[in-house]
Amino acid sequence: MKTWLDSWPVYRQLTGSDPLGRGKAARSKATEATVSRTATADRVVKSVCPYCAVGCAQNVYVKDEKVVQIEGDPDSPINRGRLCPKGSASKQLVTSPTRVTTVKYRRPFGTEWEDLDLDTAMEMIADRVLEARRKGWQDENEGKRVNRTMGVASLGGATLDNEENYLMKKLYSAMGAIQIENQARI
Amino acid sequence: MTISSASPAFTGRDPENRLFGPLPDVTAEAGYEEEHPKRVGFFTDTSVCIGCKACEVACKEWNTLPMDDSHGVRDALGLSGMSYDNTGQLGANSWRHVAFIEQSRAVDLPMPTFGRPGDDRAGSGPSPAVAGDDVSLADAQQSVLNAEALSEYDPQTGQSGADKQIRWLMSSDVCKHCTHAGCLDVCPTGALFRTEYGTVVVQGDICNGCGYCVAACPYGVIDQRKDDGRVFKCTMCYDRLTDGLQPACATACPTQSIQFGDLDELQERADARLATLKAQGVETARLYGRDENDGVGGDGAFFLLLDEPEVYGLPPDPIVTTRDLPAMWKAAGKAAAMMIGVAVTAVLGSRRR
Amino acid sequence: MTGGITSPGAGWRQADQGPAVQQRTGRKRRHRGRGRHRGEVPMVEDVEFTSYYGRQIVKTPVWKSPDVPLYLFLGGAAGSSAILGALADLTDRPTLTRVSRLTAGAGSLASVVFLIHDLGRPERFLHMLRVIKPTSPLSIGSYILAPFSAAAGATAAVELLGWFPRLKRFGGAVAAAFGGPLATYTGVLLANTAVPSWHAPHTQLPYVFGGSAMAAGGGITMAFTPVEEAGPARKMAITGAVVELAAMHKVETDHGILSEPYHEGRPGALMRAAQVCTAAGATLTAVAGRRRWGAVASGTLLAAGSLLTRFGVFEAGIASTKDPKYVVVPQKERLAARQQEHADTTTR
Amino acid sequence: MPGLGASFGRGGATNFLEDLANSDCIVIEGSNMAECHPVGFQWVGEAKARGAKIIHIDPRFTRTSAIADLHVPLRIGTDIAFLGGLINHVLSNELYFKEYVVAYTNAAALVGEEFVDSEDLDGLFSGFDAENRVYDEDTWQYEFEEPPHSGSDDPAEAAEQDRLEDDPAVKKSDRAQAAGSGGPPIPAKPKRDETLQHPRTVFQVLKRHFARYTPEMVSEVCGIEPAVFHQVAEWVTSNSNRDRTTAWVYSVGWTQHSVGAQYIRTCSILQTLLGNIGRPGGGIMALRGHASIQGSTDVPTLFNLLPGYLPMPHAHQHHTLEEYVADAAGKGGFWGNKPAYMTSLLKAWWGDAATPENDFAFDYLPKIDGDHSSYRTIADMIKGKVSGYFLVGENPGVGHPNSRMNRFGLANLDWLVVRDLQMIESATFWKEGPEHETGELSPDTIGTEVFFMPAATHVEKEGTFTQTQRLLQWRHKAVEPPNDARSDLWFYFHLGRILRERLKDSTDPRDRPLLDLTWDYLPEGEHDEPSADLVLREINGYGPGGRLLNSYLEMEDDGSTSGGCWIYSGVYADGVNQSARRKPAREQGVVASEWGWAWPLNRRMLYNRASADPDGKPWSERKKYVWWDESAGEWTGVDVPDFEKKKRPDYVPPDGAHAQDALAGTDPFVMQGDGKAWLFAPAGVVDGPLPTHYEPAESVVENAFYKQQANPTLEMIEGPWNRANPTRSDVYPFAVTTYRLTEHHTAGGMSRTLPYLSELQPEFFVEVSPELARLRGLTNGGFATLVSARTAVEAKVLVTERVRPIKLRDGTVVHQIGMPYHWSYAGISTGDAANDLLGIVMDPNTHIQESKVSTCDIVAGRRPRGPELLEFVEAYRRRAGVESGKVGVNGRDPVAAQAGEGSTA
Repeated sequence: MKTWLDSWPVYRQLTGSDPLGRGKAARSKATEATVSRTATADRVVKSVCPYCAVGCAQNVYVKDEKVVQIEGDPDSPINRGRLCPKGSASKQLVTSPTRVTTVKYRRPFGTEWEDLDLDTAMEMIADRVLEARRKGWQDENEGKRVNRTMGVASLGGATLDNEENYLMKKLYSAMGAIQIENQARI
Repeated sequence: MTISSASPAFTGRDPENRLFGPLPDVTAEAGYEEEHPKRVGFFTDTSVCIGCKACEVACKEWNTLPMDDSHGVRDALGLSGMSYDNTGQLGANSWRHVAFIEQSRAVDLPMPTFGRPGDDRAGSGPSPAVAGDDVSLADAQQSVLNAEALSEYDPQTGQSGADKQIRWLMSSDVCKHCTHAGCLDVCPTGALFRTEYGTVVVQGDICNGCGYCVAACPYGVIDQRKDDGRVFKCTMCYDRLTDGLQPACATACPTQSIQFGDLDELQERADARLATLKAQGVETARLYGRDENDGVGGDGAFFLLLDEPEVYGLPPDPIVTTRDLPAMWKAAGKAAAMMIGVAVTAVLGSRRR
Repeated sequence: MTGGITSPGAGWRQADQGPAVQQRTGRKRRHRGRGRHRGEVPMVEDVEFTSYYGRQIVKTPVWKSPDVPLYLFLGGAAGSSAILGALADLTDRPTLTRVSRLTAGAGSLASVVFLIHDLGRPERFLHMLRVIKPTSPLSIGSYILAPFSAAAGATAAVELLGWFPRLKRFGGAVAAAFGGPLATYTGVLLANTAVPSWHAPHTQLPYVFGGSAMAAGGGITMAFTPVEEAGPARKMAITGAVVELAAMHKVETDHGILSEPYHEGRPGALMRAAQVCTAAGATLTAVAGRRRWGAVASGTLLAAGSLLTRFGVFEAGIASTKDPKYVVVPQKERLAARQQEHADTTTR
Repeated sequence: MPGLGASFGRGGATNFLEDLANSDCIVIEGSNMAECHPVGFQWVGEAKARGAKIIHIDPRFTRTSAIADLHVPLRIGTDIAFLGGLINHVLSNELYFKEYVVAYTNAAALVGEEFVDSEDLDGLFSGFDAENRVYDEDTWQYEFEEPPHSGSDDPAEAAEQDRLEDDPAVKKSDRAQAAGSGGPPIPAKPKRDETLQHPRTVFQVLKRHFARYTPEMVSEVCGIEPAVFHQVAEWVTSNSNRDRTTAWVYSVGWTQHSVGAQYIRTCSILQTLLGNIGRPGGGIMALRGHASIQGSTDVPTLFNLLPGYLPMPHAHQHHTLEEYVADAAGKGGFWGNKPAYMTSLLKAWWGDAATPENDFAFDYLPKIDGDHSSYRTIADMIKGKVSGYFLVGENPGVGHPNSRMNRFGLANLDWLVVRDLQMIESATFWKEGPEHETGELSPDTIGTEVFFMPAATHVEKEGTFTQTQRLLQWRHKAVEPPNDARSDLWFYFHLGRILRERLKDSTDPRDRPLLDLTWDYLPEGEHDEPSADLVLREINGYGPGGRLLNSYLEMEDDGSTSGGCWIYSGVYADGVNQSARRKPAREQGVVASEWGWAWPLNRRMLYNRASADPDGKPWSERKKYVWWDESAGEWTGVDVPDFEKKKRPDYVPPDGAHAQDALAGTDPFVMQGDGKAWLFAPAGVVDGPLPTHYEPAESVVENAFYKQQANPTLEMIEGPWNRANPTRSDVYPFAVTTYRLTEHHTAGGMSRTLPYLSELQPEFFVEVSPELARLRGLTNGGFATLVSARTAVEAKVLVTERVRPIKLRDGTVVHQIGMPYHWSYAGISTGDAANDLLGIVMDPNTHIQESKVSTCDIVAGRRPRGPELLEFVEAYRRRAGVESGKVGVNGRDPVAAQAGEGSTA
């Protein structure tokens, strides 16, 4: 009975320290159970913002293998835990419902996207790279040895890691592709 | 203790300032025992705001608020035409709102005079006796302030060319978490309540969408989300506070325009900042919501502004409506008595058939 | 565009054009307060201000129309009817008693329906009884409305069904006890807000609503009661109408710029119509209230007048939220007056 | 970037963001720092709170200007005139830092007798080849102390090398950018006159060159009142001396011009004269626009570079490894070790297959022989010369100038692979876009096969970004990417794996480079994700026995070491991933050296030897940073010295010394052949040894300095889809500039798709002054149409005094329009694409386009829809006397298409 009555805020008003019912007496069950997403995260992973080049350090909170919060890392000497609106939106960047997470394929002269298996897509791309490489191959140009292909070109964005850029340049150079460019030019 | 006897709302006797006036410990007044945390708040120093809106996004990310347009219409988009402000106002979906005000004035004075080229006014800084380690290096660099620069310091104003000054005021508005909060006072369900941190928060599991708080807020902060029915506003990240974190907006703010902390400490900081600006000749600087003698007993979130409050869309002298409530109850009581009187007179004054 | 700013170090003007559709209110306004405050409050000659792109400062109440004006009207009519019903019962006016009880019962139930319908989460109506807050007119109102509607509703039901005659009297008395507060608390409900033109007349609105309630309750019961038994109803109606008109006049004239919305636009038209109906209804009651057609016509006019008053007051408040001048000008005057006062005391 | 590289020896920002707090004056020019780098801007705020003066020089009054003490609204594209004016002011009033200038710059060097300045040739320097529109740099050389060294002892071969340097094909291939780490090569040290009096000293040449850049001239060209100019000059010069320092901050507001590299050169000259380089609170802060732009040039995916700014081998010059490294043979400075860096790179790539016998597989590398940069490639695509294209996190259909031309390029490919997070415009060009509206493109005519490959976000993969101050920071992986989304590392690793499997039985020599590639990155996990850590180790490099190198100083040219990017060598020093260090800032010194890792060798401030005087003592107590500790016999300070630790300040190189040994103890610019900062660039900048004001390619004003209107060497791409607006045309009478907003990111793929960012800037708009609004009847919030010779776009209008017309001395009023470029048709927040309006002309040094200034017309109302749009734009072209811009099928040149050019697919 006491417990039941105690769950009625009016009773708490009448008996407690908050007669006007504006504070302690008015607290709800959900309020009492309040807990921060940061407190229940399984782990905090150290990362870096992908937008501009200031290089703000980020803390990525992960719960059940989902990103639940991204915010500035206060340890960083550069951003001291702060983020701009884009950096602050980077959780949305990761969890966006409009993100496309499966392979899409448009056949020549096609009018719609089609679905494609990832492995199949990789094999098809490899076929096309070899063919384009062959088609555009030059042993020489204007009498000078060039051993390259003009059939394959590439343009990368500047959210590529150093490691990715390195592997790209290495692979492209080995296959003889030279028209390899990056956002850095823009 | 009964409610009516305890209630200054009915009696009008309010020696403890429960309805109006300065209230040193609002948290205790709300029933929290001695051990409660100190009251926390925001000090928003608009003189260093760069209008980046990180506060708005960080707030929405943390609180998962819906997208809306400058009139608060959910899931709508459209250019407002109000400088760079496409948020428009505080509301159910926007708990931080950065205002943008463009102003200009002609400069009819000649440019300030300056010394002959080659004049070297520098090199007068004191050199620390021992300067080998990092700290003293930083100190040495910090110790030589450019006095001339400080005297001409005018935040958010750029002399643009020789003839014109342009001022682009930017200010991040937020719920004021008033000492005397109209929304909280009028809420009939207890959905709005004061937390142990002295902040004012809506309990989503309680609110029944009566909308009274919307009409009662003198700042026009709280609003109803139409499709949901309930009202929403800034919680000062109540959940984060329970984890010892700062609110999302203050955490993100790149220039520390939004500062979070214990209210008394923030007030001290703000007073010092105002004094500095005044000393530098920034006559338009003033604190807003800092004064505990104002109409709401002072704000938990207060501001340093560079122009009149209404220029930013803020009321110049807000007063919590509850201040006048005893008078209203009295009038209502009298009017009700009058009704009885009239009815009795009417009945007694009519001949019975 | 060139509206100056009254800050120290002025000369700033707003550099942007503002949105094409929205007009900035940077107009000069002369305070024309003729109320009793005159003389106490130093005159502020010119109040100029620049708003934020003409945007409103306080929020427009989300209360829906016609739900809330109807609630105000029905609650008022029911409240005054309940009082009349109890007194008629005591003085043995069976028809008047019956009509009054039915009016109170129907009115109270309908008003509860409208109140619940206005909630964003109607299923949580009972949360209204979760706390009791003297600082919240709606909380107190809930504790008035709940017993009133229970009592009035039960009394009306019993009246219709003819059971438990003794309980009937008790129920009627309970309803009558809560009837007055129900009719006048709604004035506090509106006044205890930041809505400028509701808050300013905060001591007058309860009288407006009380008077209006009597006019409506009297009018309605008069229309349904044989003229020979309806004397009290007529008297209450006429007195109510006079109170309503008198109080409303003060609302419309005492508050300077904040009285303005009661004159202008749609709320102004509603108020004028209300006054015409109420005045005509009262006059007609006096002149022809003792005739059947007269009772019906004047009762209808009085009820309509009361209804229009509720709509008018409601909409005037709404209008006062939409233009920032209603927030800024009075507040700046207040500030200036305070500074003046401060200056006076310090120079003394 | 060549502007900085040619001046100081490295292309990176000289200082770091946090150091801005130590500035006494900060000039932000060519950057809108508060809007584009808000979090970095906190350090400007810090400086301001300490009393620093903040000056913002920008055509528009922005959120940066609002915080600045002074906003200088100069006319778009006139920064060289303004900075030149400051240089003239400094020189003619003797306000330069004399001891610094004499000791640390090439001011005292003598320029050869053949050099003729642009002052005497009306805007051209000596050596201009009008036919090829390139300079022969021979006449710009120093007068040498001794006969020039050469890679070869044989004079005939040296002459041959020289000749090759001047081959237009070599020049077009962007040699300048190779100065990213290591200044341009010079054959020997110059003669010097330490009194600076000799008329051919760099100092005197400089004085004469800038004599015409008077405050009045600045006023006429830039539209800045002399009083404002003097205010800037006063603040900058009074805050540049032993005790005080001034920092300059720039960004793409400088690089995206047809004379972009020279903008940076002008600033470099000024900052060098003022003695602000290599000192705390000084320097030139280059703000990169994206997470790893700096990284993308250090480890380049650029056609002309190999990792570490080693040039891509050129077909006309580099037939062998020996020829490739020849220019380093006689060289002073750290470039002297080029053979070691290159050999280590080849060993990293081809491992055991790279042997001394096969020239360390040097011949495996493909060779370039011209300009293969992005826009050329797009033009080639339209001509059907390119079969396949990879777009990896890039959206040229929105983000590149003349995006219309870019879309035509995509429409003529055989296949396209797009790797991105969202369905961006460059992936949907075949079914949507402005050209579908006008009927110029349709799915029926586009044979391009498109693969959209979902990418992983930054939290779904690990690796390093190199941010704007050359700092590498390791990101740990937080979660697995969803569904088919994969890292780019995964994609390229597995593509390589599949290609190698396909070719494993090949005997074709052209497949050897692929088959011999070291390609073992231990894929693991459910997705077979290759190890980014192993890649970083490879980049760092290994010594004998698989020991990780501690620094590039350990690299050898005999094949005993490997290393994928020599400037990053040391990131795995002591076998520890230094870039993953996250020691909290509050637990370490002001420089925070234990947070991440900066190249080179964790030096946070470059050239910091210059923070001490020639004797090695700090210039002042207040500005001490790195100094010589006589008792310890080494350099010390708060940062890692950017100098050989044990080299005494009084060290004088012996005759015949090589590489770093050839630099004296007073040569702080260790990557330069002569150890000095270059006021005059005898090499390394292709459009002149000194900066000169030219009007933009599209300008509404005549060049007031010289007859030469625009950069004589600027690069253009011809075609119906890239018509140029005639200069000073009444038909296109207004100047327009493009820029970003805080609330969006570049082409919008990472911001217009997100609700919280979209709502903050929901629609494409342009900013105009009230004067222009009146002139053209534009209303705030209404629509306007902007027209160029390329196309027309519509935008909402913001009328604001923050944009102001510039009144020139002759009374001409130049109206300027501001146009953010984030929008296109996809995503949540949409609008026309600003970049559709722009044409492509490029800086000859960098091949970066001039997107910061062009011309257009603006009229009230919305643009015509459908085919009417084409007629509308064509009518403008006719009026302006511009060739027709009508295109054939898929955007091909109508004439060329008739002749059978173009994709056959």
